[in-house]
Amino acid sequence: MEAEVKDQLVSIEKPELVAPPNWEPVIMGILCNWCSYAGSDLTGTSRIQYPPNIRIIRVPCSSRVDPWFLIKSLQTTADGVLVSGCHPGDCHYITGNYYARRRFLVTKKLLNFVGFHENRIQFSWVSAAEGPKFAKVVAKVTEDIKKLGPLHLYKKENFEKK
Amino acid sequence: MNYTKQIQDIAAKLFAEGKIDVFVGYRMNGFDDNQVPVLITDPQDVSKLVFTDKSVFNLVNYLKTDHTRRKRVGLVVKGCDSRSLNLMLTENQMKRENLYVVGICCEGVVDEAGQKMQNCVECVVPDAVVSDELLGTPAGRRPYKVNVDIAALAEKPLTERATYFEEIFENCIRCNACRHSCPLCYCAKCCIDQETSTLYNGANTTSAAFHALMTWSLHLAGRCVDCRNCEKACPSHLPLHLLHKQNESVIFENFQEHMAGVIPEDRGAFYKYSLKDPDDFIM
Amino acid sequence: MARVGVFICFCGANIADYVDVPQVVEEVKRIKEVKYAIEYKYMCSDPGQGLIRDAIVQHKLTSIVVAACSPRMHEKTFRKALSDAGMNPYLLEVANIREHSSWVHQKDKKAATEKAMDLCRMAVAKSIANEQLHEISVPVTKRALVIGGGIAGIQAALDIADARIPVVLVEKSPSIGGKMAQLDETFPTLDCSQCILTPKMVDVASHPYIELIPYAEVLELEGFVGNYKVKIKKKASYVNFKTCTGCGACWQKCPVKVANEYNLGLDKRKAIYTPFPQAVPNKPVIDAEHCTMLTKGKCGICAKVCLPGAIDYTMQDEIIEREIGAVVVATGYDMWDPKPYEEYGVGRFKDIITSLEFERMVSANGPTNGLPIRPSDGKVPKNVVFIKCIGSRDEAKGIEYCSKICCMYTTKHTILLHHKVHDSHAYVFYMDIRAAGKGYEEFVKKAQVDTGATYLRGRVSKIYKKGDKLIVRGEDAQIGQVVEVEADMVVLATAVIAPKDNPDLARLLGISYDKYGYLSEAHPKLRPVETAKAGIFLAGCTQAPKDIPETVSQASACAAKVCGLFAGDTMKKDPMVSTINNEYCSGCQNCVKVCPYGAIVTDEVPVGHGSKDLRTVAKINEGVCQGCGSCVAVCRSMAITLAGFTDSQIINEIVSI
Amino acid sequence: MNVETFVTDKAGLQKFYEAIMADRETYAPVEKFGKFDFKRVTHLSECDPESPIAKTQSIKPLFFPRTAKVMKYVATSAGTDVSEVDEDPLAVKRVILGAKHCDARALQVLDKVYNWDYIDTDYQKRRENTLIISTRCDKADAHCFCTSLDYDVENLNAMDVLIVNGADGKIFIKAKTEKGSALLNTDVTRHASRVTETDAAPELKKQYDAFAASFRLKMDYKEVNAKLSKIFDTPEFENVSGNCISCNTCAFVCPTCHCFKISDEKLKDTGVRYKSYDSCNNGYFTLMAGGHNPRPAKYRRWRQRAMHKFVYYKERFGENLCVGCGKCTMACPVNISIFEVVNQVTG
Repeated sequence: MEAEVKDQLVSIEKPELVAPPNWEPVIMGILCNWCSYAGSDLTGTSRIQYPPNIRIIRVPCSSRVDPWFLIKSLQTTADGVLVSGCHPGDCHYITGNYYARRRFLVTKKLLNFVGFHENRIQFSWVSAAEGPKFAKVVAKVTEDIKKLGPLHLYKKENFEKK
Repeated sequence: MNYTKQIQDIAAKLFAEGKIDVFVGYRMNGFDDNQVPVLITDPQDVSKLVFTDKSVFNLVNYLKTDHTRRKRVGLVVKGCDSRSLNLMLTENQMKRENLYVVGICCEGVVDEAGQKMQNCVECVVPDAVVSDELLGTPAGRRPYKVNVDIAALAEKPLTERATYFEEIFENCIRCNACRHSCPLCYCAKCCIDQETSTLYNGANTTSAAFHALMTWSLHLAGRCVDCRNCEKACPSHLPLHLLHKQNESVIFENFQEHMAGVIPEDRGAFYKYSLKDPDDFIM
Repeated sequence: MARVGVFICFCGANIADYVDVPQVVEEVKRIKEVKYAIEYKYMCSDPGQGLIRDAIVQHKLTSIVVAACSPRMHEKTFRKALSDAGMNPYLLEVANIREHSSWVHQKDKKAATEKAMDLCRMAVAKSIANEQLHEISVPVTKRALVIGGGIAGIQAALDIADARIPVVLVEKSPSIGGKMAQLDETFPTLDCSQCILTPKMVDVASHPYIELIPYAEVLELEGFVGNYKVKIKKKASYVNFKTCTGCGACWQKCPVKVANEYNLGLDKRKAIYTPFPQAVPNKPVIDAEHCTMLTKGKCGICAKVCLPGAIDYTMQDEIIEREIGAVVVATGYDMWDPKPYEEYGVGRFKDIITSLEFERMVSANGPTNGLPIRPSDGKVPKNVVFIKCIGSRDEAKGIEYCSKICCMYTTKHTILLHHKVHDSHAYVFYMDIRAAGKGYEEFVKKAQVDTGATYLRGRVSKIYKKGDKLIVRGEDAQIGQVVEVEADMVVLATAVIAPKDNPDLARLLGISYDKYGYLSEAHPKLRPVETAKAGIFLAGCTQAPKDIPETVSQASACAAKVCGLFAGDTMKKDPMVSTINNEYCSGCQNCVKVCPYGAIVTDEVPVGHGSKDLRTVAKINEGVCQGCGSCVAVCRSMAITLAGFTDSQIINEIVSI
Repeated sequence: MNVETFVTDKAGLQKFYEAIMADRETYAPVEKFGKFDFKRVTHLSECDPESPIAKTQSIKPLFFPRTAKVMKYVATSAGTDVSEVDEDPLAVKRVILGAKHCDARALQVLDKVYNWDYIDTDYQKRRENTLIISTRCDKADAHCFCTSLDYDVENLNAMDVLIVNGADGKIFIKAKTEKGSALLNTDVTRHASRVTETDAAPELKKQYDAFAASFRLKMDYKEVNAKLSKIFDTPEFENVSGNCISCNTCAFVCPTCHCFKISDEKLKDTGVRYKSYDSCNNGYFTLMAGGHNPRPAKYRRWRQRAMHKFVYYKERFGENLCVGCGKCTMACPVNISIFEVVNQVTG
């Protein structure tokens, strides 16, 4: 789905709402400590450049990520979320990411079902060695979400009942 | 479908043998043909018990109230109810030996208008999966069908879905009847109500309602048995089943056809995993 | 009311060049809870840490945020600074503005600065919800379990025991010694294996700190580092070791003859036997499979001839338990069975033997009293062909890896052959000669000269019989021609493989193993003796093929690790663990289900104030908990909190930007 | 006071409504998911003033919103400044169409508690600025029992204007308050013809009697009230509350429940404080900081509910809190009827 309407960037879920000029999305990145956070550090030490829209939160394991972290982020500050953990089988805590993976799929589908564009909720497996991959992932996610325009659904500030 | 007689006899027998302290069933509401749940403690009252296709409410809900907890309970369960019972047993909410379960091979129940309820039309497990005594003739398991409303909505464009659900959450009055009427919402105190928790948000804004209902539906994902207690309880008539059925269908398709509470000792879909779980949605 | 101090690092130019640090300082100063904020060139330097220490005291700060490099880099450093200033070290939060901002947004200073501000806001918000945490100390049982009584197990056991730490040594066969006890001489020094091994075996038996449990297997291991409980099955030996004097009358009189494992079936032993003369303990056991008394109830001679009356046909397997703090796994290796080499006629031609069989033959206490003979006719072979890489480096028939020791022991075999049969000639078919190791290359060179053995580079294509000779046809790659060698005997240097029951053992210990069945180390380079499971270590060939010197050094390394683990009476542990709030716990036990460490158990608490009525709740063993948070995310009633990553902390981060 | 009364027909009533809507913010029953709730409307077509009582939420939220901002604050190192919420959206000149008379009555009762020791100015403003136009039911719902309570339904003056369906398509528009008369004296009634009270009276009486006769539920209020006040400790409460699942929805739909809770929501350095509904059926409603809970058991909460509705409020303010609208019963997932409850416990 394309969000560009007569060169004006609009919120894809609510085309009547136009994005402010030179609007930049905020992306909440939740990374597991052992693989993805280490990977993102490697991206830094290798000086690989990526878009500055992501804000990173460190958690011990992707299995620590409760779906409502994503919901809360989307409702408050974020226009999109990225959760990243260890590759299947590499989980520092043996099985954590397998449980996480199930929750992620259901959460993503549910949010999409109730009207969020699926690209607003993204996941990746990034190992401690995959600095370049992390940069690629962030670039991809940022690009995706820029297309979608600002997120307006159920935002705390502007959504009290009439 | 009418098991009034049998159920009255069973209840009477159980009281006579001193096997139970309370029997949970249905009685007529006294003015029209609708029924209400009843907790019978006095053997005299068993004659009040009825069971027809108007016996809609999922009685397993009563196993969490202080009127039945830690008592020997007899109760009537339909297919869906029995699945929720199964889960409550698995999740350690009561002892099986304290229960005498009258299972029904359910032919489907009807709403006030006399219409067969949609969840009964799409019912996969009509026969009670837990019971000490099974009434009716087992129909066996039926093939899984994706809920019609889900299918219809999935077709709709994103913007339409967004506005539709916004209306739903806007009309929620945050009375939490959905939660309290759900047999599987047995938590000592719901996370939504924990003033100390960061989830807590008592306000009745659309965003708060959204947050509460989403969290709720995710806590029931892979556990919801589609008894529709929540929907019947909702004073705003919100189509709450949409959220549950959506999760259910995703889980059924992707997680080895998981169906909540069908197999004893089988927990919700989020408390197990398979190496075969889909991974393609992850970069 | 929280009072947060924020310390922002230039990291020389690393941060300052790409992030407008002073501007960030101004921004964080606007936050209500921030009572002090300052920038500095190098926060990690001593003066930098000094700033933190002083500010904590001067400004009565309740939590600290350091905006600098990744917490994975200097979190410990700054925690130390906090505790030096008398503040709980876990009140620190690190905002990663180097790896996550200055280094990755070098082209856009404005954006990098804004991001740095947000990262600081997030860290401040999180730190407000930080709580004082205290390192958990777990008691340790200062006793080690060593599984396997080969040279690796023996060395590890002795080193640990010499440090006055009790050791339980479990060996599945009736005697310790392992493969090394089967060897004749050892490369590259050619000193006699028995001579250097047996004294160690005796030490083990006599060591006051070693409990030797031979003829036994490990059944079950539960618990966690420092606090394991192991179940061991002592197989019934039908001989009371306490009263047995090891006189040997029993096995001399025993009428039943059985193929002798120690000599790889080259000769016979009795149904009651000691595996080899120097066995430790030197007590016989009855082989229940073949003893007619135990199978048919006939015989009973050994009991008659045993003066101390040590024989007990009614003996049963016995399960014993030991509490231990650490485990050394040293289950050694097996030799690969060359059956797949049908073109060589393995199995059809008696005079094709494996290297270990050859080793037994030339061994002084071997079946042939040290003389190599042809199994077919008992004649002494003159021309002997040694073929290397049988199974090794052979994806088609065997395994991909190099077994590492074959090159050396084959060289050794040519020498031994030369010593025993002076007029013999050795032919060696090889792919490469891998002689990396102290004195190894010299050893090979010398052997070639001394023995005059013919080295042929190439694979053998087939072996066929001609009269009583074996014709070995192969290619000499150096001259590029097919060669045929008329051999009296062929010795196959078969590959080293992992013990077949390694996977089962790994499963019961809860450690991982590779596709060959070798047990996996925690890190191939930096943690080669640890496993992923704390308190379990690996020694010798159970991890990968090794020669004796390597095995012994790894065993000693294990010992050092164990001693380190047991250095204190308690072990310190990270306090980032989960705790349960009973008021909210509904006892559904889903957390129990998802915990990868079995750290969660159930507990009974009163239903209400002073009620006798009990309800089930979950309970977390903080000693076992590793702090992954799986349980927190599956707890619907939010009864579980993970210290350091509480819901409040994470939500604070989310809503702070 | 001379009571303005007009007569018109369906079309006339429509025009009457439209005329009112023209210069006033209007709230009327709007259907969503088969339920009617009072929402802001600009066209008569959007709403249905004749909405069935069983499916319609009360008008209470228009005076005591389900959620109201109490205050906003911004907290920075410069200090915390608390600001009044921008002007109350409900405190403007507005009119409510299609209010049920029990809802109107409920406000009359609520006024007492809102004007007691503490005067809730927001509520006051909303009341003053609102005209309530109410349609009298023609037939009682299975759960209604307004006529069995302590107020005179026929001559109720809780609404400003009462609409009554007379015989053969005649519709009476009757002023009930000064505000009402003032309204009817403007040209909003240009499509209706004025009738004298004496002419209208018999018709109105006829309609009311038919309505009053249609009740399934009847009780002797005086007796119930008298008995209840004496049987605080009756075990009957245990039985009647047996199948209650403490879902609180009764309180949320009740036109006279007025308990609330306070909650904050913080984002970055700004925060909002909300005041939202709460319910005494909620097990944690009375939980105190120390952990003590005077009403841990369900039956105690039910007793509180029944007693408050039928005894305590009457004692303190002279009015019965329950107005007999039956909304709680209609909403109750297990059809518990407060009517049955009080009758059962009073034997």
